Amino acid sequence: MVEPVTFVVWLIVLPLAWAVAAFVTGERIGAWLGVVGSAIQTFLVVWMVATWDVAVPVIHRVGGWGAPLGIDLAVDGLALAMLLLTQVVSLPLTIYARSYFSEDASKSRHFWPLAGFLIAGLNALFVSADVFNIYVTLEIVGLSAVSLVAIGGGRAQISAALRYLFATLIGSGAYLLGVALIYGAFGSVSLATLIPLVGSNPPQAFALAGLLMLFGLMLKTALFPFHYWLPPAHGGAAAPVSALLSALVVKASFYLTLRLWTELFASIADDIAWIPALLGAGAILWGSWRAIQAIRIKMLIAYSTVAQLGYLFLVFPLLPGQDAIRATVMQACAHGAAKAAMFAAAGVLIKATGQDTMAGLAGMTGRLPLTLFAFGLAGMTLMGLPPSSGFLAKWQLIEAGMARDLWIIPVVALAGGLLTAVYIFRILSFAFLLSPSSVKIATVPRVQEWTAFALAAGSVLLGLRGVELMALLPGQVP
Amino acid sequence: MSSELLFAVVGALIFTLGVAGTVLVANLLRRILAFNLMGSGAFLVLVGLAQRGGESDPVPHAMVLTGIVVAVAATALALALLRKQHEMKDSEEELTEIDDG
Amino acid sequence: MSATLAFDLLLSTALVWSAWRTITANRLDQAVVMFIVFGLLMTLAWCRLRAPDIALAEAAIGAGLTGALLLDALGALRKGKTARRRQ
Amino acid sequence: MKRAIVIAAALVFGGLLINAIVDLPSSPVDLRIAVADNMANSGVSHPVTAVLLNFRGYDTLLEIAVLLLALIGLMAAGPMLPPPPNQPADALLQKLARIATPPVIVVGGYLLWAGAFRPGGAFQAGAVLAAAMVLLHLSGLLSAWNAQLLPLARRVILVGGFVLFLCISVALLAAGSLLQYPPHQAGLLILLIESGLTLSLAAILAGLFLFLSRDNGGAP
Repeated sequence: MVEPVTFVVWLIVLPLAWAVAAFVTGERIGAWLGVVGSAIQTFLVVWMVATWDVAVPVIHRVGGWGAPLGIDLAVDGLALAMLLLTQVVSLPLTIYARSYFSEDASKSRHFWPLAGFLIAGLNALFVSADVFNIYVTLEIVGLSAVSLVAIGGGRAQISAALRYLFATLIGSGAYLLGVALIYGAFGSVSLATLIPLVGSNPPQAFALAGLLMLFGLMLKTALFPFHYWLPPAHGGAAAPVSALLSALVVKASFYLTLRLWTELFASIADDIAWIPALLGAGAILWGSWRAIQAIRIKMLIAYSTVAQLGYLFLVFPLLPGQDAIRATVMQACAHGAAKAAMFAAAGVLIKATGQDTMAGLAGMTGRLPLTLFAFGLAGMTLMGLPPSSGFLAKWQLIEAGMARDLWIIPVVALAGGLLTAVYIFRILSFAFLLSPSSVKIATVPRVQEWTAFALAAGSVLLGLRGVELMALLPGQVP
Repeated sequence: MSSELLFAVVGALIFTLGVAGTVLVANLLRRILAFNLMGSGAFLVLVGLAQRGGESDPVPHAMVLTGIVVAVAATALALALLRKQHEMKDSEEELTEIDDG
Repeated sequence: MSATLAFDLLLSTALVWSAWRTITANRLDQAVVMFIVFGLLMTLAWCRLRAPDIALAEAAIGAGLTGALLLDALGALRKGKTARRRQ
Repeated sequence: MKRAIVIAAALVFGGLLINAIVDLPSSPVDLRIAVADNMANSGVSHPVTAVLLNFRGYDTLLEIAVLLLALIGLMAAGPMLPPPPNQPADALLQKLARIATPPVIVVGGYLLWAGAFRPGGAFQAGAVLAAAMVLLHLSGLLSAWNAQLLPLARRVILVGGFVLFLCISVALLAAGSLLQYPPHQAGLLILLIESGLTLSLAAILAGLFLFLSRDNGGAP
């Protein structure tokens, strides 16, 4: 009998396998391999969640050696929640992408292998319990994400990919030096070995390593003011790529920030927790402001990502409180599903109208009602309206802030919600405008509309089933 | 100071030079060089620090081998993007020249 | 003992100098050449750190292949420029 | 202004970093002991190879994935012009390449075989073979590769080593963990993996050059 725990190995091996198979067989078979592979991965992760009854992390010792000599994979509730998010979002996106790229063989030829490597890298990153192995997974994620931005081949995409590449390389360079200092200080790179060794008075090199690694990860997460690379990359890439990047890739480095902050660097993190919170507040205000001013649809969504990432960092002064972790994980999942839906819907709208501008949306409510409805549902999640998962996330965030008398958190969260409402209603108001009936729109396959709708509906319905998701995480369920 | 520690310090200097370079240098090819300096500096810190007692340690050696391969992969990708950008800039300028003519 | 220390100090100085020149050299081709020199000096440093595996990889990949890629890119970038100037 | 701030910040950072390095007390864990204790079960006698392909073999598996995906990214984004027809370079270079190639292949094979008990292994061997391919290309004897038209056989060679590594890792899952070699077969399996990797690494590393190269040897 195969233990559900070894499923985690398959979550890494399967996407690697379909990535190389797609490279060898070409785009037509590759697309099917991607969809079927993602479906199996989703099935595996749902099974893992359903049979999850363990309060302590489950360890898989690669090579059978065990840390610190070997590399351990560790699955706990937090990692499982991220695995679930990744598979559940990437399955509809692969179905969407198969249709989206169907006319353009030159793009999809490279999309499928790169998407497979990206998903494998994400899954490997979530379960890695070794700081050097995490570096390798970060490079898989970073380089495949950059390559995915570049597959469009347009001049703006190449420039955006280059800018993104330099950001991600500086981030991993800083992280790597942190790993070098940690190995020098303690002689190990295994998290399980390192955490008990840190103690109350770690050497200065360790504090420096913490700063370097957390800085590198925040740069990769595009936390304001390190967000400069994100809007052109996410706003310029092909729609399925933008969706994968905004929903999942930035969450991966955020997940690591959270994990290292609360586990490895807890002793140095307390004193500087206000920095990410302040930057997060800045991200919410600045990102929303730029989204309100945006002219292009995808730029608006990309700046919205900058803003929504800010919420993730708002809870840092409340760490390691379990309520804060729950709030931020809920926000990560809510934003992941909603943003994937939004980029997918934007892809449909842009294909239909042939232009990426708000003005081009006039009359679309009558022509593409399902897609506009999906966009509206996803917007509801981002605004935090009940009963969506975004509401649940913001509610938990506000509650956690008020429980510790940190009133600034609810104030910023509510202000951010209002600003979000402004840019969402702005884009919808364009769609409700009447258009001259002579405007022709291209037909877009229905499957793209439905997958966008499924993601949007998922982001709302997650609000109703949020308790189950939160039950994966340690601590009392509210 | 042992030779190993000396090389770790040199690594720290080279990393710092590399970071300053990636931030300050405008030319993208030069920025790729600076990024490679960052990597080499970090590798020197890793091995130098691990061996500061004087004994050779195979674990960081394996990590640096991994790191060198990752660095060349990143460099090649960066150069490909850079050359593609350059190629497109060229063809665009030709187009505008045709327009002007 | 002092001879090896003197060698290490010399090598360290050369490493930092070549890294510095890579960043600050006026011309791009000088910077690339300095970077290749830096890679070769790194190979020596790995030998001094008793890491022959890394020294081999650095010589072949770090200095060799990366150097070839850089020189090729330099040629391509320059070719584009002269082509433009000629028009 | 920006320049001054960055330089000042770099000076402070460099100072802190060097200070932290010089002050560091000795580390509490010493993996050298663990490596030495387990060498007998690793299947090879060279410690770096044992770490690279056995103790931390999972890192290496993922690292090949990085290399492969960078190559695919490069194919996706690289120059789109088809490579020019191959033009012979000057005769001296060609002669040199012809003379140099056979010994380089022998050196590559030696490095692969030596990795089990002394410095060397798949990476060095693959890199040396890749260098030979680049040399052949520069002398006009091997044409550049077209990313848009890549024959199936070449695609198979590029991914073959990785696929073999992945398959062996997964097959060993039956023993309990990913990549858990049975101690008696470890040496043979590692040699098998390294042989596959050498060929694929040579192709991938050369590919990083050959996909990009647009000037063939003596082309104007």
